Order: sequence, then C-alpha cells, then structure tokens
Amino acid sequence: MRVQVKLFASYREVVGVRQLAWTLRDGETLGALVDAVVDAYPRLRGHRDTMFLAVNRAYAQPDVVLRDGDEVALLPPVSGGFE
Amino acid sequence: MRVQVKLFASYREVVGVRQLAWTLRDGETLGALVDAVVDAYPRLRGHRDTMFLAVNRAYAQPDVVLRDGDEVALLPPVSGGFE
Amino acid sequence: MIRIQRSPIDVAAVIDSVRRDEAGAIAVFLGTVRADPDVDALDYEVYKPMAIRTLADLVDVAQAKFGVVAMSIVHRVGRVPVGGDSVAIACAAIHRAEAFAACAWAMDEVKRVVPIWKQETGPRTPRARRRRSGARRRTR
Amino acid sequence: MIRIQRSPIDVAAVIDSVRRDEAGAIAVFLGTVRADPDVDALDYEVYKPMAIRTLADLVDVAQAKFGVVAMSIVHRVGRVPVGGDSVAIACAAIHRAEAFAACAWAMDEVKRVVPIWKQETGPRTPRARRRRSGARRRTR
Repeated sequence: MRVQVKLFASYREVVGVRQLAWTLRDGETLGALVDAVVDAYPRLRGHRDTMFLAVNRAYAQPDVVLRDGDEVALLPPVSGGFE
Repeated sequence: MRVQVKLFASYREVVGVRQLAWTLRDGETLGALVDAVVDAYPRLRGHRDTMFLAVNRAYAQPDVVLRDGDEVALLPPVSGGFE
Repeated sequence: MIRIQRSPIDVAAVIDSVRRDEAGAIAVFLGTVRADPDVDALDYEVYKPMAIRTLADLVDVAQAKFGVVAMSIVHRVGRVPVGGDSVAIACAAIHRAEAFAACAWAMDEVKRVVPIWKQETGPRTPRARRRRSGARRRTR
Repeated sequence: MIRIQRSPIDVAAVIDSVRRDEAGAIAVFLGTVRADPDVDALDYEVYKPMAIRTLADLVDVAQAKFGVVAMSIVHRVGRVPVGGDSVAIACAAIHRAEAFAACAWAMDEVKRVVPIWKQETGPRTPRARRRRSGARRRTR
C-alpha cells in the first residue's frame, strides 16, 4: 500500500521536500513507517523524540495501523501564536 | 464655611435633588456633615452604612476635616460595567 | 485612552490605542448589555470628574502592579441598549499572562471603585423614570 | 468563525462574530509580532486542513468546559510584520470569569496543539530563506 508523508517546518528543511510518497506492507503501523523514513533521512534522527505524528489530519499514536491512501504528517513541536 | 454636597443615583432619587449647598462650622469633619445631611433627609438613614464618601473627587474617610468650597459626594455602592 | 462617553464605543479604536511595538499581547474585555425579558436597556449615571480620576489611577496601578505597557478604558454612560457595549478595556503587555491578569483585574476594579451606577429600563419600569431617561437621551 | 488566512486580521469582525444577546462578556486576545533588533517579521507555516480541524475541536471543548456562548479564532500565516496581529481569539460568555478563562485557555491550546510553526526573519536571516519567504509572499 502507499501513503503520503507530509513534512513541515524544520523537517521539510532537513529532508528537502514537502511530501514523500511511501510504499509499505499491509498492516504496518505508523511507528514502523516513521522508523523507515528516519532510516532513509538520518538527519531526522535527532528529532525523533520530539516528533508529533498525525494520520488523516488528526494526532495519532505510533501503534495505529495505516491503511492505503492515508495522509501521514511528521510535525515538529508547534509554535503558533506570537511569543 | 460652605460646601457643595453632590448626590447620585438612589440618593439623588431619595433626596430629590442632585446637589445641596451646605453651611457648616470651620473645622467640621466629613462625618459630621454626613450626619447633618442624614438628619435633614431621614430617608437616607437606611443607606448610611453602605455609603461611600468623596471629597474633591477622591474617596475620603469620615475623619477628614473639610475646607470652605470643598466638593463632597455621597456615593451609593458603585455598579459600573454590565452584569 | 481614558474616556467616559454617551456615544457607542469604537472598539477597534480602543484596541489600536494600546498597540506598542514592544507589546506581544493585547487582552481586551467588553461588557455588553445582556438580553432579559424585563430589560430593554441600562441607564448609566456617572460622577464624571471622579470617574475619570479613578480610571486614571487604576491605569497607573495596573502599570506598576502587572508591568503592562499600555491600558485604555472607555465606559459608556446614559442609555445603552441590549447588545450595546457599556465598557471596553484593552491592555497591552510583553507576554500574555500579564495582559490577561491586568485586564481582568481592571474590570474588577471598575466595578469596585469607579463612580458609575446603572438602572434597568424595560416594559415594567415606572413611567416617570422612563420619561426622564428618554428626555436625557434626546438632549444629549 | 475559524479561519487561517494570509491577509491581515479584521479584529472588529472577529469580535462581532461572537456577539450574542445572551452574552454579557466578551474576552479577546490578540497576539502581535513584537519588535526586536533581529526581527523584521515572523514567517508562519501551517498544515492548514489539520489546523482548521484542531481549532474546531478546541472551540467545541471550550464550549463544553467553560460554557462559553461563542468563540472565534483567526490565525494569520505567511509573513507577518512587526506590529501585525498573528492570532485573534474572541470569546463570549454570560459572565466575565468564564470569558477570560476560556480565552486564556484557548490561547494556550493554540500554542500547544495547532500545527503552525514560526520562523524569525530579519537582517541576519540566511539569504536563501529570506528569498524563499519573499517569493512565497509575492505569489500569495
């Protein structure tokens, strides 16, 4: 199955693109996908512990099982607002 | 000496005027003036304990000694704002 | 900006009056006249020179106590209809915690010390007072 | 009103969007870009569909948690210059305590959960990023 992986802010800068198309085995979890992406882009490794994850535009935990066509997002700690 | 005594809101309604000119002896205190006004307008008596006092546009205590020309105000509890 | 006025409050102008380059946070409070079956409007009476003075003191205290950068308070008096703003407070600070704290404190103080009194006006208000309030409004 | 936009925030419109006859209190918060020798502007990046969704959830929670009558949140993204408003939150409630509490809570939540990221832009910003941000702004 294929999912889209969106990258924002510092992650986008580290990887160099806004979005990756990723192929993975049926039944694979979000956590396994993130491990694979971090392996492919080792400069993300230092961010692994502070990374937030979303599936289909909602926060998600690593044990969520992905489905074909899911929109995954790797989110740096947010910093909206003004200060 | 003479002072002006301003009356607001419910006190103005009870007394029927917005302002009284009051003559009193030199050296008299704000408290003595208020006692005299309440004696003259007994319907103010029930309000005596919740009355705030001001002299020359600042809150004042009853022991303040008045001077000729002072502007005294008898203030019901305030209720500005909206609720 | 400290103002006691009979005309409607220009909220955007009150907010703009506290904008400062060094302030990252502006907290604003609006008190509005709530709908109630017995209330068409509130009539506010003020001891204006003392109200202006107590509001100015209150802004000085807010600056000392919370370190706010700028504060404006505008209170409307006379007849304010349901839905109308009776008071607007804007408070600018470097960070948001102080802006919120100072704004809430200032509203409490306005209700506690500023010589303004309100009375409800509605269908059951005695006619004499309704007439008087109406006359006051017409002559404004 | 929940909005993520590149254009300046119309604060009066945000406030008017929460006016309700039954609400006596409106608390408003504005976050503005503070002056700093190293900062000309902030560049905000957003994951827009998720940001809209988290803001809508946040308003639902505020209504359940604080009993607020109406809440609007508008966040500006793209380049916001010093003095510009980056976020506006307006919250109407029956009484002022809930309005203030809900507004302050909502601002904390915006900073905690809404997928928006900011970067400073100023004289020492690497030229590549300044150019990119400028291009983004020109094509808006």
